[in-house]
Amino acid sequence: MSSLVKCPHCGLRPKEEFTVRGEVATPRPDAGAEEAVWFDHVYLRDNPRGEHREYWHHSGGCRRWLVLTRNTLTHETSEVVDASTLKTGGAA
Amino acid sequence: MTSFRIDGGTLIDRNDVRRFSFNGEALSGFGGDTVASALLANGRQLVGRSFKYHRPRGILTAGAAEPNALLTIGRDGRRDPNTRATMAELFDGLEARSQNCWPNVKFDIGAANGLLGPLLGAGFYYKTFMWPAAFWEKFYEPLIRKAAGLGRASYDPDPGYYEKCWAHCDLLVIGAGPAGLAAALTAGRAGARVIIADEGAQLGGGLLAEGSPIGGKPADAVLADIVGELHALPNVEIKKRTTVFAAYDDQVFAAVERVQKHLPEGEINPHRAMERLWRIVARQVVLATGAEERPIVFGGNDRPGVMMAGAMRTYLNAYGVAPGKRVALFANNNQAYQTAMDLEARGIDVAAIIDPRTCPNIRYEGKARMIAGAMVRDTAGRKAIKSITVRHDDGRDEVIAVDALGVSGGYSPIVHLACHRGGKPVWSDEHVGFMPPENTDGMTPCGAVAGKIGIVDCFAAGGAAAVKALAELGVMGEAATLPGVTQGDATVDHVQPVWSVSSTKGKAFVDFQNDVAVSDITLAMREGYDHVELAKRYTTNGMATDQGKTSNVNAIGILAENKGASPGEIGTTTFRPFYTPVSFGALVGASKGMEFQPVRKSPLHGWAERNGAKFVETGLWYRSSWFPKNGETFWRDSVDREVNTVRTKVGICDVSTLGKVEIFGADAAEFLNRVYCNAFLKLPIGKARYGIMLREDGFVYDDGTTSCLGENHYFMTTTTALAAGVLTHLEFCAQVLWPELDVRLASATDQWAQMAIAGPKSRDVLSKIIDEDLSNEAFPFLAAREVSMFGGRLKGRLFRISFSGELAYEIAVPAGYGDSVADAIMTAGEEFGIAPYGTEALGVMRIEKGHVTHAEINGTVTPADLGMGKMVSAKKDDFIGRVMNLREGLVDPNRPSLVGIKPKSASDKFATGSHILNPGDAVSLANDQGYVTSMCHSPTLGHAIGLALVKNGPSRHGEEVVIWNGLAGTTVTGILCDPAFVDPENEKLHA
Amino acid sequence: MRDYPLNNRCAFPHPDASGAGASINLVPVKDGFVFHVLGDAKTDEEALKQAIAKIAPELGGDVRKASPGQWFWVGSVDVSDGRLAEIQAALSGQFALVDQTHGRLRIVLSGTSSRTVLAKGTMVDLSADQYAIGQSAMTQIGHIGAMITRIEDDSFELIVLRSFAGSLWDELQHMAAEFH
Amino acid sequence: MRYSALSLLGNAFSKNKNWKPAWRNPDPKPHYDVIIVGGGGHGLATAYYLSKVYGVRNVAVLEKGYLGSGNIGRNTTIIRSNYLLEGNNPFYEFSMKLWEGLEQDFNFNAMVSQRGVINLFHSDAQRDAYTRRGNAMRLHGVDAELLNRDQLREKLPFLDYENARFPIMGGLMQARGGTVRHDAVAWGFARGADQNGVDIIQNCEVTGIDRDGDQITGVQTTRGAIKCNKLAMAVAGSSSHVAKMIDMRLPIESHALQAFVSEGLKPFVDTVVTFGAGHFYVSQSDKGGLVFGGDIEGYNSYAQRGNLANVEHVAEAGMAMIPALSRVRILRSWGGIMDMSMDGSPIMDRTHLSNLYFNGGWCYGGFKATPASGYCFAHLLATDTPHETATAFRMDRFARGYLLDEKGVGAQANLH
Repeated sequence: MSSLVKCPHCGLRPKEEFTVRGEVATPRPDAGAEEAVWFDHVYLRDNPRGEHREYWHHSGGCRRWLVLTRNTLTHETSEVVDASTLKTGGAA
Repeated sequence: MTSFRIDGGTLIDRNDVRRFSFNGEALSGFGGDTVASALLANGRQLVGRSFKYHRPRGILTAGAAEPNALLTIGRDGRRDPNTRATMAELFDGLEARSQNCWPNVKFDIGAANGLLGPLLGAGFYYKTFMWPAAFWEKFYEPLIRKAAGLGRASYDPDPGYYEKCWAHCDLLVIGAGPAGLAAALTAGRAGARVIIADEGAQLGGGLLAEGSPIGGKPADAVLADIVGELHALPNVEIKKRTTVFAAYDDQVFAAVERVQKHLPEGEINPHRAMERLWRIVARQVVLATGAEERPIVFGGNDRPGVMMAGAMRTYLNAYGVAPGKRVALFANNNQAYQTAMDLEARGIDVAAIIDPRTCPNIRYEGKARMIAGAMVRDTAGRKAIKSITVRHDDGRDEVIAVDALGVSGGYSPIVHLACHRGGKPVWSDEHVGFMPPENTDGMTPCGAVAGKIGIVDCFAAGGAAAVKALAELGVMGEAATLPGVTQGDATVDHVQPVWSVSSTKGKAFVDFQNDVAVSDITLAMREGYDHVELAKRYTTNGMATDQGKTSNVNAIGILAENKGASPGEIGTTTFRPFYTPVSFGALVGASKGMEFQPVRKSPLHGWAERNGAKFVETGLWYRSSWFPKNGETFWRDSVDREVNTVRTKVGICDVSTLGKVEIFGADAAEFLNRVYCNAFLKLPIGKARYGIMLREDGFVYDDGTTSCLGENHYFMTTTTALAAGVLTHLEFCAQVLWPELDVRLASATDQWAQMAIAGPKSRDVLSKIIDEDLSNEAFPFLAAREVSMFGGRLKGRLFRISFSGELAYEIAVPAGYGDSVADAIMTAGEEFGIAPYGTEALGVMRIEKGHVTHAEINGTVTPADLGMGKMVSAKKDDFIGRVMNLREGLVDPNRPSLVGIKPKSASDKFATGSHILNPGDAVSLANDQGYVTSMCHSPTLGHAIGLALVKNGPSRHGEEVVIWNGLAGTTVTGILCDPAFVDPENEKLHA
Repeated sequence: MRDYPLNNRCAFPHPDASGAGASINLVPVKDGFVFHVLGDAKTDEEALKQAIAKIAPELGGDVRKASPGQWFWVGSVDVSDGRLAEIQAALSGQFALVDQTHGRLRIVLSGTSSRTVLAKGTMVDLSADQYAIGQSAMTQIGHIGAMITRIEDDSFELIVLRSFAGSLWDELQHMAAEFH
Repeated sequence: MRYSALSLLGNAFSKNKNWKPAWRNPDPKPHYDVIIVGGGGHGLATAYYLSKVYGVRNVAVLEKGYLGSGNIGRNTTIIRSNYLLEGNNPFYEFSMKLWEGLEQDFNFNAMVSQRGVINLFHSDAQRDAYTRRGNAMRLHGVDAELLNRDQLREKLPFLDYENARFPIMGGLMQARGGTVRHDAVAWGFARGADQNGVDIIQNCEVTGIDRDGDQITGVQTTRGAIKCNKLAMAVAGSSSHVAKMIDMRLPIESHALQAFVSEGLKPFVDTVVTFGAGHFYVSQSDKGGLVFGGDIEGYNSYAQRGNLANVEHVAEAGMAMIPALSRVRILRSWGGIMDMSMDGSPIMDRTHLSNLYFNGGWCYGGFKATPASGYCFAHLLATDTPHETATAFRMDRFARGYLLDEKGVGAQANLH
C-alpha cells in the first residue's frame, strides 16, 4: 500500500498526505539503559525484505502517527493501526 | 503527387476540409484524419529519417507503437517534438516537420552514416574515441552529442494550462475495442461505477478498422449502438483521448487525457486544460488493451511503403486511404488475408500474399497470388519501396514490383499495464507471444491482450471479464450480448514464428527507431552481452521513444533462435512506466511558475506592503526583509538604519511566521520536560523560558521559547523553518513514545499576528495601547501573559523576550486584527521615532548579540558546541537525546564550537562560508579549523562581525586566524572573540 | 490610543468577488467562529455535543471531526472574548478549546461543478453515495491542507489555514475557470 | 582483444564476425582467496583493482542476476566530488581522479563526460552553505566556482529567472563533474577484471554464509558451495538482506529511488544542473534523452519501482527550474534500491567477523563513488587497513558519535 493508505481514522488517502519516518525500531529504551541499547534503538534496523513495520504520519489529514505493516517487496499493506496502540495495546 | 484518398472511411468527415503544412508544403486532409492518414492520403510516405543511419522512413503503424513517423508539430511554446503522426489528430492550420534530417527529409547529409554501417555496429563507441585522451572531450564527444536526439524542444514557455484530477470507480476498463466496450456495457448495465478509457479520438479500437458487417449490421452501426448506450448510462464515465499510461500500487492508475491537443490554436479555451492527468483509483480493472501486430525482420524492412498489414486495413477502412496502388502482403498468420480482401474490395491490386507457412489453413477467395512457404528476403527502392524479392521454398528468388508491402509477424499482447507492478509476462507457444502475468490481482485481462482474435470472441471475452470483476466486488452482472460476426471474419489459425529472415542481404531492422539491426544483436551475443537486458543495453534495442513496442519480441526471438532456447527462457526486459511518453506539463498540472508551491502570507503582509517592505521567500512564507525609506536604494542603507533605530529608539518586526503550538493537558509540563533538554517542570504561570530541543541522536534540533499561560496550558514558539517539523516531532512524542501522558497539541501559528517591539522605547510605545502596567517590576524579563488592549477592546498575548538583545516584547493578537494593531503601534511609536524592521536587521542584531539560528543549528551541533552545554540538564533522568548526547564523538573537546569573529583591520570584510585556518598553515582540508556560520556588517560596531564554529573555539578568544575564502580568492586576518558583541552583560534586556 | 479603529481584516485577496459562474460559485464566510476542541483520544463526539448543548446552545452544535479526540466546532455567530472564556472554563478538563477563528478560514464552494472542481485537488471521493451531507474530511487540495465538509448536494465548505487562504482561493479560481 | 580504432576497422572488414566475448563465463571454482558478493559497479571495480593494483587474482565476483543488474545500471549517471566534510571530500575527489583516467586504464570507453555540475541556490542561506562547501572543496584542491545570477544566465539561459516561485540567485559549479555511460562502467570493469583472471559468475545467488566461529569459511550459492579466505560484501541495496545471513543488523534502510529519461532531443541542457528549491537533477545523455531524478520514495522498499506521487513531485520541480520542459515528454521511469545509511554516508570496513568485509550504505551517491569504492575496498581487502581516503567510513562511527552527516538531518535514513 504505497500509493494509498487506509488511515484508520480517515479512510483511504493518497501517499501525498503522509510523511514516512521509517522502521519501527526497538522500543525506546528506559532512561537508565546502557548506551549500547540506545545505539541499537537509534541506529540499527532490521530492514527486512518482506513484512515491515513502519511509522507513517498522516500529516495532511488527522495528524496521527500510524504503524503500517507493509511488505517491502510487494508494497502490500496488511495492517494499519494508530501508533499509540504500540504502547497501550488498545484502540486510540 | 497523386492522391491516395479513396472512398469510404468511417472516421473522416469529407465536408470538413483541414489545411495543414508538412515541411512547409501546404496539404489538406479531413476532420477525423490523423496526421499520418492525411500524409498518406497525400501520397507522402517518406516522413522522417532514422536515428543513426538517417535512413528514409515512412509510416509503419496506425497507432501508439509508431517508431518511424515522429514529427515536430506546432511552433514556439506550442511545439511538440517527437509526436507520433499516427496519434496526432489533424486540425486546421497544423504545422508538421520531419526531424533528424538536414537539409531536408528527401536529401539528408547524415545518410552518409549508412556507408559506415559496419563500423557503427552495436557498442562501437565503447571501443574507440579513446585516443588521444584529450580528444574525447574536445572533439569526439561534441560530435556525438550534436548528432544526438530526434526532435528539437522549444525553449519558449508553454502558454497552455494543465491540471490533474482524481477519479474513482468500481471498474476501470482500459481500452475501448470490442472487449473493452463489452466489459463496460456489462458493468454499466449492472449499475457499477465504470470508467472506460481509450487513447483514441473515438471509441472502438479494432472495430473502427472493421470493414465487414457484424451480425448483418455494418460495423460502424454496431459501434454506434454500443457507444450510444454507454453514453446513456449515468454510472459510466467515458474518457476518450485518454491513455492509461501506468499502473501503480493499490490500483492507482495514471492516465493522461489530451483535452485540447487536437484543436487549432484559435479554438483553445485558455481556462481549460491542454492535457489532464487522471489519477484513477479503481476497485477492479478490466485490461482490454489489445495486441500489437509485429513486424518481420528482413532486408530493407524499413523502407517507406512497408507497413503493418493491420495498419493498412485501418487506413483503408477508417480513413479511406489506399496504402498503395499495387500491394503485397507478407504474413505468417491469417489476419493479413482480411487486409487483402478489404484491399481488393476497394479495387486495389494485391500482387501477392507471401506466407512462410507451407500450407496455411485459410479460406481466401481473393485474386491475389498466394505464395506459401516463402519469405520476403529484401526490398528495393530509394525513398520508397519499388519491389520485393521473394525467396521461394525451393530457394528460388523472385522480384515482384510493388509500391507497398503489408507485414504481419503475429501479435504481441499489450501487457505493459499488467507488468508495471512487477509481474512478469508469460511466454505462450500457442499464441506466439508474451501473455499477461498469471497473477494480476484486481485486473482481468481480456480480448486480444489475453490472446483472443476476432471481434466476436473479444465481445464475449469482455463481457465475461466484467462479470468476473463484478463478482469480486460482490455485484452480479450478466455479460452483454452483442452481435455475432456472420461473415468475413478470417478464421483463426496458428502463427508460425518468423523472427528474422535468414537469407536476407540488406540491413534488416529489429528496432526501427534506434536503428538496431539483426547483425547488432548477434554481435552483442558474440561479445557476451547475451542476457536480454545486456543485449538491450549494449545494442539500445527497445530504448527509443516507442520502447520497443514493435521490436522487443523480435529481438527476444532472435536471441532465442541463436541460443537454441525458447523466447520464454530468454524472458523480456522489464516493462516500466510509462506505456507511451507523457509530457511534463500533464504531470505538473497547475503547479508551475509562481504556482509551483503555495504561498504562505503573514497576517501582516498587507501592512508590510503598505510600509514598503521588500519580501524574501522563507520556506513557503514571504517575509519582509527590509523597509527602504527616503530614497534608500542599497539594501544595507535600510538595514543599518533599521538596526540603529532599534538600538537607539524602537522598531517593530513581524514575527508571525514563527511556529506556535498550544499545549494542554494534565501532563503538559512533564511532556515539555521530556522534549526539551533543559528543565521545564517548574515553569511558573506567566513565565516564558528559552528551550533547546535535541533529536534522539543527541544533536540540537530546534530552539524557541515556551510560556506557561495557565494551569496545564503552555504556548510554544518554534523557528519559522522548523515549525512543521517540530509539531510533527511533538506529535510523535505524544502519540508514539508517551501515549500515557495527557497532552494535547494544537497548531496555532495562523491564529496570531505576532510582532516584536524592540528598543529602549518599546515599553513606552506598548504602554500606549496595552491597558496594563508594563513596568519592569510588573512585567519583568521573560514575563508572558494575556493582556488587555485598547481599553479592553482586544485581548492579546504579551511576551517579554528579546532576540535583538534590546528591551523588547512580542505581542500576539488575533490575526485579523494584526494589521490594525501594527498600524496602531506605528502611530503610538511615531513620537519615539519607531520604524519597521525586517529579517535582515533582525539577523544583524542577533549576530551582534551572539544568538544562534539555523545557520549555526545545522543538525550537526550539540548544545555545548553552541556554548549552551550548561543548559543540558544533568538532573533529569530522561529527555529526548540525553544518552546519545554523551557519546565520545559528541563530547570531543576538539569539536568546532561557537565563537565570535571579527577582522583585525576594521575595514576588512569577509563572507559567510569562509573557512578558518591558523596563520602560517598550508591551505588544506587537514588544517581546516572551522568556518564562518554567519556574518554581517554591524552598524553598532562599525565593522564586519561574524559567528563561527571553530575547533576549541571558546578557549581561543583573542587569537589571530586566517579567514579563507578560496572561492572569492580572498584571505582576511581575523580575531576570534566572544560571540556576544553587544551588551554581553544583558543589561539592556532587563532594563 | 484607546479609540484606535480596529478592523478585522479578511485574508482573501478579493473577499467581495464571489467568483460566480454558471455552475460554480466561490464565497468566503466572513462571520462566525471556528474553535478547535481537544479532548483526549478516548472522548467521543456525543460527549462533546452534549457538553455544547448544555454550555452554549446558542452557538449550535456543528462539530467536524479532525482527528481522534479533536474537532472543529464552527458556527455563524460572532463570539465575544468574554463568552469564549466562559465556554473555555466550562469545558475545561475534559475538553481544551482553542480559538481558531482567525487562524482557520471558511470558504463555500457551490454549484453543479463543485465536485468536479474539488476532484482536481483532493483524492477524497466526494460522490454523493460516498460522501454524505455533513461529512467532513481533513485532506489536501493540491499542495494545501484543508477540511472539506459537504453542506448540501452541490455545496462544500472548506476550512483552510489563514496563511494559505490566498493561495487556495487563487487555485480554486483556476480550477473553476473553465466553468465560468 | 584490445579495443582500438584499428581493431574496429579490422573487424568491420570481417563483418564483425571475429569479436570475442568481453568476459568469460566460467563455472565457480571450489575455492577463492577472495569472494566478492555483488557483481555491480562496486563489486566489479573491487575485483578489478584487487587484481590489478594489489595482485590478488584468485578472486570470484558472484552476481545473482546479470552483471551490472543493480544500481550501476539504474542511476542518473552523475559524477562529482563536491562534498563538504573532511571524511568524504578526499574520497570522492580520489574517485573523480580515477574517472578522469578510467578509459585509458581499462581500455573501454565509458564516455566520461566532464560537462560540469551546477547546484543552484535560491536564498542567502543556501548561498552561504554552498560557499562553505565550495571552500571545503577548494581546501582540498577540488575545483569549485560560485556563479552569480548573471554568470549563470550565460550558461543556462533557459532556467526560470523571471517567473519563479523561488528565484535563482546563483550556483556552485564543479566544472570537472559530469556524467558517465553507466552500463559501460560495469562492462569495462568486468572486462578488465576478467582479463586479470577474476572469475565473474553470473546467475549465482548467495543463499547462505558458512562460518566457523568468527571466521567465514565460504558461501552457499545457487551454483553450489564455494570456499574462500576472505568474503567481501558489495551488495548495496540488499546489504541488510545479506547481512541477515550472519545475524548482523546495520544502520541502513533500503529505499527505492526513481529515475527518468525523456524522449531523445537535440542538445537542450549541456551541464548537470540541480535545483535548489526542490529535489531535481538533470543532464542530457549522449543519445539525447534528458536523464533526471529526484527524491527517494520515502518508505522502505526492495521493489525496483516507485509511485506516481513522486513522479509528479519530480516533474513539478523540473518544470519550476526549466519551464520549457512543459512539452517535453517523459519516456520511462525506473527504480533502484538505495542503501540509505543513518548519516547519509557510506560504510566500508571490516566487521565483527575477522575475514568479512563490508561495503555499503552509499545512499544516492554510489555511482560517482564506483572507482574509488572499488580501489579502497580492494585496499582494505588486501592490506586489512583502510585506504587513506576512506578512513572515516568506519562501522563504529555511529556508536562512537563520529558521524558523517553532510545534510545534518540525523538518524533518519529517508531524510539523507
